[in-house]
Amino acid sequence: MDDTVRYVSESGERLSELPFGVDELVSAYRAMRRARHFDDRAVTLQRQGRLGVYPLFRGQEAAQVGAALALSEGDWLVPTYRETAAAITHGMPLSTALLYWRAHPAGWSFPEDLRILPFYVPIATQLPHAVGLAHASALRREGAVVLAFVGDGGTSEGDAHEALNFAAVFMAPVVFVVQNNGWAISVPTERQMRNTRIVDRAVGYGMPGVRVDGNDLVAMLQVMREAVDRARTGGGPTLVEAMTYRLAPHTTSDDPGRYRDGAQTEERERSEPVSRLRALLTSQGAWSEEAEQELLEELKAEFDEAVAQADAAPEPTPGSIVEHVYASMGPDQSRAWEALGGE
Amino acid sequence: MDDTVRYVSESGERLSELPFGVDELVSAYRAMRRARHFDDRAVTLQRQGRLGVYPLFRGQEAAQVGAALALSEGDWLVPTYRETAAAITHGMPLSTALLYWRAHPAGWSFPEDLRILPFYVPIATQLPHAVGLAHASALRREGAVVLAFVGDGGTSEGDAHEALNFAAVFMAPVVFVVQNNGWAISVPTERQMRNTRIVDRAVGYGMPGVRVDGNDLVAMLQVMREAVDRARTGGGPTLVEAMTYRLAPHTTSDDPGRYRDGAQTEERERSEPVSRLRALLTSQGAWSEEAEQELLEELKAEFDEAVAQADAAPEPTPGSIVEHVYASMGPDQSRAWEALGGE
Amino acid sequence: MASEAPAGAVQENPAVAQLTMVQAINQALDQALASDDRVLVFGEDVGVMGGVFRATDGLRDRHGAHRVYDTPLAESGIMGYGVGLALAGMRPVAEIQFAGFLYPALDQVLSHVGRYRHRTRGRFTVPLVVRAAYGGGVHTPEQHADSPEAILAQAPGVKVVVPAGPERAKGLLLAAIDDPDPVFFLEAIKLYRSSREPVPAEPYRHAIGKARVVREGDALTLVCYGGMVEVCLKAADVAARDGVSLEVVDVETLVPFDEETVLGSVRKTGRAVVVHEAARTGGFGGEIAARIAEHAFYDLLAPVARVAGWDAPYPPFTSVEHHYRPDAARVLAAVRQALLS
Amino acid sequence: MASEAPAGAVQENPAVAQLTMVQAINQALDQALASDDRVLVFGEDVGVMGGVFRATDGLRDRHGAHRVYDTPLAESGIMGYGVGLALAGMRPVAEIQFAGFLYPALDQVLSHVGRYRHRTRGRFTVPLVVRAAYGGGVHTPEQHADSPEAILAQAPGVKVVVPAGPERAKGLLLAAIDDPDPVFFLEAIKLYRSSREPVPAEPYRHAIGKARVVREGDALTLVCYGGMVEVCLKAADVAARDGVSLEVVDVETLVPFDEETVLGSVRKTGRAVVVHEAARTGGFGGEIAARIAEHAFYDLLAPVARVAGWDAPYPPFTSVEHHYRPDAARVLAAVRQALLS
Ligand SMILES: Cc1ncc(C[n+]2csc(CCOP(=O)(O)OP(=O)(O)O)c2C)c(N)n1
Ligand SMILES: Cc1ncc(C[n+]2csc(CCOP(=O)(O)OP(=O)(O)O)c2C)c(N)n1
Ligand SMILES: [Mg+2]
Ligand SMILES: [Mg+2]
Repeated sequence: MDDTVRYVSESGERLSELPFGVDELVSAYRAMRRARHFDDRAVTLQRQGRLGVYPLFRGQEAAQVGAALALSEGDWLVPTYRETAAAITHGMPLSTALLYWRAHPAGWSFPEDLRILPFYVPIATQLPHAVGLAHASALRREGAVVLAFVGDGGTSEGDAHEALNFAAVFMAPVVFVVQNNGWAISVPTERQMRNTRIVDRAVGYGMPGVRVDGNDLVAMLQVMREAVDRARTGGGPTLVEAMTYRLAPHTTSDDPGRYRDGAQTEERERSEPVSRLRALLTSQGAWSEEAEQELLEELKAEFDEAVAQADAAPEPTPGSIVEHVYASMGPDQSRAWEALGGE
Repeated sequence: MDDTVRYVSESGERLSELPFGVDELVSAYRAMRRARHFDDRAVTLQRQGRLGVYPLFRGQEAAQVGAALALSEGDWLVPTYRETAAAITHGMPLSTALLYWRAHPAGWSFPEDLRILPFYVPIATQLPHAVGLAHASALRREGAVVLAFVGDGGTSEGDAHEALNFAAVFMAPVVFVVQNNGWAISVPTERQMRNTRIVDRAVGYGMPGVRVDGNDLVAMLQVMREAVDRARTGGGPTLVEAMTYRLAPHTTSDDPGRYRDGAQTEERERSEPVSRLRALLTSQGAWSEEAEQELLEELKAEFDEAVAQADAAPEPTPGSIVEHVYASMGPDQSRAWEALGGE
Repeated sequence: MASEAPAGAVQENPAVAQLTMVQAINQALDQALASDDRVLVFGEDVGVMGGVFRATDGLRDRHGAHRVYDTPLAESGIMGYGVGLALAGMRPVAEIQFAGFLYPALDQVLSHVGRYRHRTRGRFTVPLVVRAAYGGGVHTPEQHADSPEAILAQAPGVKVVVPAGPERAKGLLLAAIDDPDPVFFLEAIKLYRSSREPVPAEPYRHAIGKARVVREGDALTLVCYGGMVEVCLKAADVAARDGVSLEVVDVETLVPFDEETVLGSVRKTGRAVVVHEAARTGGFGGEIAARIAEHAFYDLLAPVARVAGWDAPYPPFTSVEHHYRPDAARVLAAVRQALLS
Repeated sequence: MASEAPAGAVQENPAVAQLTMVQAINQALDQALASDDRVLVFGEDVGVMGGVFRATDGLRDRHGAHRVYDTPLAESGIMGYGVGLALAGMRPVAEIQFAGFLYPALDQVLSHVGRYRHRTRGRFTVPLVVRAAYGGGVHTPEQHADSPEAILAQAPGVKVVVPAGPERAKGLLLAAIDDPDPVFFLEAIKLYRSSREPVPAEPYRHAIGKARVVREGDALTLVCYGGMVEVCLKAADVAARDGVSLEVVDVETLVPFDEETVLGSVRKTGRAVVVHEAARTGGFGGEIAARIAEHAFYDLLAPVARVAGWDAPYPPFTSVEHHYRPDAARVLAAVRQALLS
């Protein structure tokens, strides 16, 4: 059964009536292209030793950007380490993102008005947090919706299950987006679970489930708008399975040659989301090579500026290690702070 | 949709062709009646201070006995605290069961040939163990199948999810029986999960799921035989949801008056499994009041004998506290053992 | 149990009432719910049933099912959900039925509860309170008598409070709910109903992070907390009959640890015995003893001894269980030994 | 990394080879798999990929996909599944990628791994080995540098082993796999590839439960384990240049703790500094210091000091990370202080 929601073919042809106007798609394209540019440049910085271990998102731009664009300003984004594309789309300054992946404290203290939780490393542990955030929003009738990401591998963790169940029981306004990118480091989805249709779990929790072509920005945005809307209007949580592919290594430290065939990845490059949407827009006369070049210049300038800002962040002091352990330093932290040279 | 497997109506009428001969049903009835007798007597002992906290299983005899009877001798039973009925059906000596619930060490060291894991208190944690046991059996081509129990409440724990997924991925020969008895202490299934059809989770894991009237011994035994057979012949795990009802308090320490209506429980007494099967057998001329009385005499004698055996178990020494921490006592245990008076 | 006076006897409002510890806790929760909208109380069986120990008895009726409610049976979910509520600015108070059932939630505790403020440099904080019943002595079923405070205490960023009776419990719990940091609040099962004590009806707060000298003496300091405080006081009573004057310090807050008060006492008496019911090896007593031995080194007249659970799981076997948990006799044996030095 | 010699260089069979710690571990696993059918190796990414640190490199090819395999991404599942295999009589060896990812598995560890033998009076046992990479010093991402040994060490019934280099790691791992009890085997990430050492090609076993004097001295004893052993040895080298002779004891097995060897050394030197990289409060150093202070009381010339991670989460911030983990300078500062006393 192929119930995957899709509006645009792999080669960028329109398969059915588009639910959005072309302007909206152009700005979505710009956001995706911006994310791709960030990713490419981040990898370069990492190779230069100017970022730490960096988890690339190449190939997942539509899933992330499409999901993030469905949010309103007051909505929350709960990302894993993979979701830098979603984060910068939902308003994270590029310099913050860079400093984050530079493991610099200035990148970890997000601006007060940014409704994004910090990137999560311990797999699936963010999901119960998303439910708590969402339930709080509902209890206070705030109207804010929470978008929570998790990977295919992450769905195996107990926390994923507990969070989905809590969300359903509390009818919390949260949308779970599983980016099924085929891999959890070296483990393919087929060895992660027996039924690789993650969407089939939705019925068990008593929530709607949707499988969507996560490399089709149009489909992703449409599915997410419906889900966000449902959440906002009291309809409770939705499980969205976004079918995508991790084109890059797991992180800059990973060597995928140890576990997967390069040819397979090549093959998958053909359905990558950025060129797919570009093909659609180009065929509709809404995008051109010149527009692309102009955009790239803009993105380059923006990124350069962000790097400059990031570089200007003052180095943390050793004493900062024991700051922010508690609201006010306990005696053990104070002693440590002095030993570390204070300041 | 009512897809619940059922052969016998609540009042004991045959709804369709029975899959077993009457002899088999008579011995199943005897096993159920034996369990009921154990439960009743155990409660009395508990009131006399001769057992510790005891988790009654009244109302769940068919689910437990039916499941256990589907096992062969070399198969494993993995119980929660609730499954004394299943355990004594799968060969646990009554005296062992009594000593267990007396919290006496002699009841915790099961006979070597008994393929039953000890009763589990931390909810759902037994399920991954069951998968490991089952996978070991498969890896060694032993042919042994594992029957693992969990409650409706227990399905909310992360371990339940992880275990079901592992079982499916490894195609482990394990049958999961969820006894959906309506309650997790004071929390009804409707507040435990949004979709109370636990069987609907099976598809997500990629395993067969069956909902069965857990108070219908015939249905239970039939469904379990199929599932055990599938597991034994390489067909992998099954999720069985046995619909039953906890007629008794959660344990002898619980006061259900705090959270549920006695009238509702009365109502549920009408569909309790022991009298249902008795009605069926009686209507078929396979059981009589005399047979019942004779059986009760037997059960009484057997139980009295078990109590006598249990009473004869020697009291543990204080030093036993630090025995069996490791295969051989470490220096800290040795020191403690001496302080405790040794022996 | 239904015959107990409704714990939150605020309506009658006597200035002081004789309450059990569980009633004092109930009253603190009641008052916190009444005075701060952001307070939510949740966990397994805390709603309709009022908690397996009745700590939340009546609260759902008084404050509504949207403020006091049952969760599904999943401790990691409870903890993580509580973190989310706290991140959203609520003041969540989660109940974990027994401290041994904190174990499934430890990933949330160790990865997030204690770490969130630090990793986000104060941008996000987790003012979460987690209450859990701990310890033995009342013949609970297997795995219902654990004392896992040392696990929590080794996690930087969380506070660990263990009240020793009704009056302290109420003031500390109200302080914990106000605290900007996560507080684990371990309630000794043995103390829930063992005795009553005058508890002021008005809300009041006790400072977190301070140890208390609960009995003065000069021969030796007993350092203890939670359920062991009454044991140590009893030991001190017995010793007093023999003319030996023991000082008893209730640590009360394990983290942040109040070294000053503990060291002050030991410097005065010159001797210390540390008492807890968790197993000795790796228990929090090691931390306390190490601090005393390091910082009161020149004042010590005898080695710092520890009286603790034996190095074995809390025994599930009824007839020997009482040999595991330290009692006055075992404390006194250690005292005698220390006084010989 | 692909250029490293295949670690299980058994086929060439030189009597001794220069191996890194990760290669020595790989060799131990290889030999255990070869000699005992019951041994199974599993975890996240251990199969096809050979482990994120390559500890299981090549093992799947050599021993088959039914003996060395990937599991789903779920640590509690891995631990509980491993318990089940062990109950069935297998000799499971689970890998948890990083020690911080033991946290989701702690319920299984605390409720079952350490308790099964005790609660069933020896009827059921759990001869499970759990390997996990721990500690910092190599700029791993956030939450990849934890040192949770104190959590494991407070759980009666489990053994905790922390090897300090290639030769020890191989012998201890083979002993752990043979051990009838569960063993947590914590491998310092910093040591995986930092140096090579001659490792006998044949299988051999080192006794679990024994500490080792790795350097003799008379002025003070440094007590340490795992990644801190090389730090302490370096400190001892530096001190030696100043004519100060430090003894270094590698605890190696935290539980069961070898008090005899540690006390023997401290009784001789009269001074001790305990070193670990976990945060100080609640770290296992408290236990060690408490034991020394109690049992070597009359031989101590100075307070027992601890050098440890600061009381904060391991900082995820690259440029300050190295201030957290103890180094030779910090050890020497504590030594100097102790020698003044
Ligand atoms: C609790 C935990 N276990 C293991 C890891 C190590 N780890 C990091 S990413 C990863 C794979 C995650 O796969 P998936 O959820 O599919 O997300 P993706 O990386 O594909 O975005 C693993 C095993 C971790 N970070 N946390
Ligand atoms: C990890 C854990 N959390 C909480 C408990 C306390 N507890 C014991 S039984 C129970 C309810 C279990 O309900 P269910 O799984 O439906 O089984 P039933 O009692 O109905 O057989 C709870 C919450 C526990 N034993 N373990
Ligand atoms: Mg993935
Ligand atoms: Mg139930």
